[in-house]
Amino acid sequence: MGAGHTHPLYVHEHSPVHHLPAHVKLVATFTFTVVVATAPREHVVTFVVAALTLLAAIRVARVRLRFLLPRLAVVTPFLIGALLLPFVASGPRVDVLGIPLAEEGLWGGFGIAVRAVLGATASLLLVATTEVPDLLRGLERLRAPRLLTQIAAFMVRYLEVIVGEVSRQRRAMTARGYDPRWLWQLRPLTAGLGVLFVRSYERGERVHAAMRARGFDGTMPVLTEERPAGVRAWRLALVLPALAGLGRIAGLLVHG
Amino acid sequence: MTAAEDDASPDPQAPALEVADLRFDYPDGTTALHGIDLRVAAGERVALVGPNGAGKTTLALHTNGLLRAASGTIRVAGVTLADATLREIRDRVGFVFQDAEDQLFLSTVRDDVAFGPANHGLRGTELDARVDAALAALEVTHLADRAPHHLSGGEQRRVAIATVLAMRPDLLVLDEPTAGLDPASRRELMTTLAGLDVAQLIVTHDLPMVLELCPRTVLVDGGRVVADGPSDLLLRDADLLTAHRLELPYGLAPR
Amino acid sequence: MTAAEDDASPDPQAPALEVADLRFDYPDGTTALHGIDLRVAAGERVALVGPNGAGKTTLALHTNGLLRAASGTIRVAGVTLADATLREIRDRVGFVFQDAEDQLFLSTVRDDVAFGPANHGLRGTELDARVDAALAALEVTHLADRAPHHLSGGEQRRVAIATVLAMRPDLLVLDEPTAGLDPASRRELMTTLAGLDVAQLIVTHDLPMVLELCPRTVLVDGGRVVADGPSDLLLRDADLLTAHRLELPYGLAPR
Amino acid sequence: MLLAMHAPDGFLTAPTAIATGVLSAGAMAAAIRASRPELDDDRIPLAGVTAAFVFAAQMVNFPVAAGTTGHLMGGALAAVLLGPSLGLLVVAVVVIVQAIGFADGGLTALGYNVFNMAVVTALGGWAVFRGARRLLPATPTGVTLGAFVAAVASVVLSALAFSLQWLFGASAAVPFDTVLTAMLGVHTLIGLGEGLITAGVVAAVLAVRPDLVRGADGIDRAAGPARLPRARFVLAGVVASLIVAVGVAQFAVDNPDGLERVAEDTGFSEVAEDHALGSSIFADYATAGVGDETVSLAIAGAAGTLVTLALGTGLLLLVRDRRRGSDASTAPTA
Ligand SMILES: Nc1ncnc2c1ncn2[C@@H]1O[C@H](COP(=O)(O)OP(=O)(O)OP(=O)(O)O)[C@@H](O)[C@H]1O
Ligand SMILES: Nc1ncnc2c1ncn2[C@@H]1O[C@H](COP(=O)(O)OP(=O)(O)OP(=O)(O)O)[C@@H](O)[C@H]1O
Ligand SMILES: [Mg+2]
Ligand SMILES: [Mg+2]
Repeated sequence: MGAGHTHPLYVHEHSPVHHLPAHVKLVATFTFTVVVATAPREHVVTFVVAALTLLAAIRVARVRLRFLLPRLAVVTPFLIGALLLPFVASGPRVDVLGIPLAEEGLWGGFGIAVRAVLGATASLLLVATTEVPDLLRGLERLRAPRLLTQIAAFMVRYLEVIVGEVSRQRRAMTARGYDPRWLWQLRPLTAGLGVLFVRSYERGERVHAAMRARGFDGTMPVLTEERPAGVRAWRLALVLPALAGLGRIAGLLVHG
Repeated sequence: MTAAEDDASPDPQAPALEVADLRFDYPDGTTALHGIDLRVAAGERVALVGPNGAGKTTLALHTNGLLRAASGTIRVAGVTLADATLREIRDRVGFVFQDAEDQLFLSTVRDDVAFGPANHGLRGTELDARVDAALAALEVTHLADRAPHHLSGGEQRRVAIATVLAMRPDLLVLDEPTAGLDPASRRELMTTLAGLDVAQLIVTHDLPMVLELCPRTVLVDGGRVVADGPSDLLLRDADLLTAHRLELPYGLAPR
Repeated sequence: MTAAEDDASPDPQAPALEVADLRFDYPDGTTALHGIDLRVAAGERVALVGPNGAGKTTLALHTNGLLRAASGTIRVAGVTLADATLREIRDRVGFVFQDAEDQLFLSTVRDDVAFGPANHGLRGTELDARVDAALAALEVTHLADRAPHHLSGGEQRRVAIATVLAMRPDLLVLDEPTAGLDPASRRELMTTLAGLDVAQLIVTHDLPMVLELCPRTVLVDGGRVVADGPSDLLLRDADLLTAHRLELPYGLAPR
Repeated sequence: MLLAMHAPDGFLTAPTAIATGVLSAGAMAAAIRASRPELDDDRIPLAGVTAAFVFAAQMVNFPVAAGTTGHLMGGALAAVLLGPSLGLLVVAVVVIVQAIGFADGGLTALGYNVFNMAVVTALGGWAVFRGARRLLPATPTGVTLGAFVAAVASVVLSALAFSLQWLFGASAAVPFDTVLTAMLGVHTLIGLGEGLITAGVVAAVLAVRPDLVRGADGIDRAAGPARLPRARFVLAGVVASLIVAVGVAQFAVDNPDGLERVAEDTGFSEVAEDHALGSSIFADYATAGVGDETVSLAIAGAAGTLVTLALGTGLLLLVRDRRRGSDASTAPTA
């Protein structure tokens, strides 16, 4: 089950960013995205400063852009929408390379795209440098409700159980020539999903039983002591939102 | 059972396990146990055999309170299983699941072995000592930093036993410990079990192993104990075996 | 292999399986197969044995294209495995997973058995006839309307074989078919397999079964075939067995 | 694909993000309080498995119609399996972990993402489910059909909620009725897929482990397993969805990809004013409802009423169920 501790978005490295405590990084990332998401879209300076700061952070974290860029795919649906806006919006037009584009659409598309890309990149950097169980522990230290972190911890643990069951089931289906293309071929899939749920649940039950059999009472025992986050860690982490905030102020000055 | 007998403090002289008139129904109505009586003395090694669906796993899960019976009593080292003693019983009974993947859930072997003792409050050097001892007993010290799910079947099984051994149980319950092991791993496991100084209840279909390892065999079928006695006698009774869907492999069976 | 040999239409005289110089690395870099050569004649029954981690399952998964090798060729009934023939190969090779629960995923036995043939376009009475024949061959007709995961281990195994038999394969590949079965279910399964008129490749740790059921044994270790010959000869070679973590149970071994 | 789903940072204006964030946090706090009495050792793992299942299911796209794909939201499913409060929390956890641990959906977008995907689907779905169960027989078949209806409704409600938020907090100039039409059209079809999957899962779980289905309290198990007249069932669903799709939204899907469809449709838009930080909700409201203002307002009113009704009923049921749940004796640990 433990393989959930390394997931495809995590980059194994020993950078200063990797070594920051998870809750510190969570606060820094969240503050950064707030700054970016609330900046008026005309304040291009803010976005440029934020982007440069983020690029620097990525360098420090020793995460390659080649790794991050394809994973930005999560926002492509929204980028497609943003790209379409200039062509289809009405209102005053500007000519770009001879194509008349709606000015409002250009700004609207730019606003959606730049915030989505910067926000997603910041989140990706967080995930690339922090393992999921650490993130959950970070949330706990930030006083997220225990019920939620507990559900999340079980979810992460069982996710792998389910992915395992799914791949086994998929393999069994493929081995017997399953290749769904149409809605009516979904029936085995939905029936299979129900069986999958029960099997995952029962497997989860067994894992949970195994944990209870060894005295588990709902709280993970302390296996390795955690060190408290020092002032240095906070200072280092908060550089990211602080620079973005400076960019925000610069934006206000430049663009009024 | 009278209150006077209900001694909550463990008794080293008491039998490792006493099961009396245990009945159990699954939520869907299947009656899996129809009144089981079973006794395992301190330090004894007993085999629990029977056909598929006999109720072996169901019985085994009761020994550490993972299932709670509709009626009947369970006593482990003299402590009667009840809500108040559940934790203590789980300390005393080490349960090794049939599928090691169900049992190992942390990211390193060391963490997984430490999980149980840490749940009981052990910390620091005391915890480390306990873990090291368990790893050494199962000869898996060299695997301490590996990920459990990247180990071979035989290694996983040994680590799984180490995780429960680290809790210093009075009784070790193993559900089909040799299933899926190659013959050499099976033999190594048998040697390991033979060397452990703790009462063992071994659920298995591997009758040759029973003959070698367990002086005593309990045969269950249809949720009832149908025979209980020396393995040599019981497993040479061809009629009894046939009646309960068991047989010794060709070559071992009486000629 | 020349183009002339690459006949896409099946040939009843061709060997059921021909594997040549098969190499395979798992994505994490583990090399599981280092060049395997293997041939199973039409109608032949061959055992594939070896220690935990030898590469048996990996090899078996290749026979039906569930894993695709880095290099080497696989031919089933004369058809070479390639993207274009994948579907046809999956029709011809019936794969029975080690864990029957992995194989059965629908809510009734009948649906599950019908799944494969239906994927190949069979409908209506033709489909029903195919399903009935497979259920009858494995003697599980009475289970048709039950939920597969509520069956006993032995029943599940038989249903799992029925699901692939319904696809009329040229080759049946079984991964550890007797694991977890009680001795009587194991014996029944062996009788069933002995009665099936189709080539079989049986991956197993159950050497007594091999001796009874398979005239020929292939021994793999470390991703290579280390021995291939008559089971009687091979499994009586104590040195060979010991070298590859195998042994016959006490009583069967040569004295 | 769902536009309402996993929206990135800055997709709606800051006031909308904050307002929905407060609403979501409130709903989650209420749900935590409501589920506390019934939570024992065994229900948290069940919640965890359901969460993992929804999480995994969201990674799988299913074909909706000619080439359009969608994926499960899972709110109705979680509510039927676990009850509304725990169901809500489970999907909320999924959405939050996807944002924090997998960079899917913006951190500052959590307010509306949680609201649309967890709060609306779980509470709205539960309300519809309870209503449907009152009309349907108390048998496994009845529960399964109820789950189907609830799941379809939950997706449509989620689309309505998103459209309403767009009305108040669009970050780009697209009129409300265009968004609503596009969202409803595509999501009715996606809802059909959601309904089929939810019904399939609930039927299968009911058949094997009826004790795991919270929404099946008090059913007649002797009635036998859920029997769904396959062809008619699917046909009825298709017809119902088409009526909604054509009648309400006057929108037909002829585009291969649902999302592009929405993007295209919503793209044909007019100018709206800037939505800088601090612009009030009403200012946005006035500018977003360009075009045929009466129609927009009418639809907005109807949509708002629907969402509010469903949420209110869900909340009511949640509170009532909690009271009843705390009276009931605890189930044996097994
Ligand atoms: N979760 C369950 N729900 C309902 N019935 C069950 C469940 N688990 C087991 N049973 C039934 O209870 C009976 C006893 O099952 P159990 O698993 O204890 O058998 P077993 O002796 O361990 O068999 P095997 O050798 O196949 O492992 C069987 O009839 C089985 O079908
Ligand atoms: N998914 C995987 N990823 C990486 N390595 C794997 C994977 N599956 C198997 N291996 C490795 O490949 C090798 C062959 O494994 P395989 O499962 O084929 O062995 P086997 O002969 O079937 O063993 P067993 O008897 O234990 O079932 C082993 O070293 C194993 O650790
Ligand atoms: Mg068992
Ligand atoms: Mg194998």
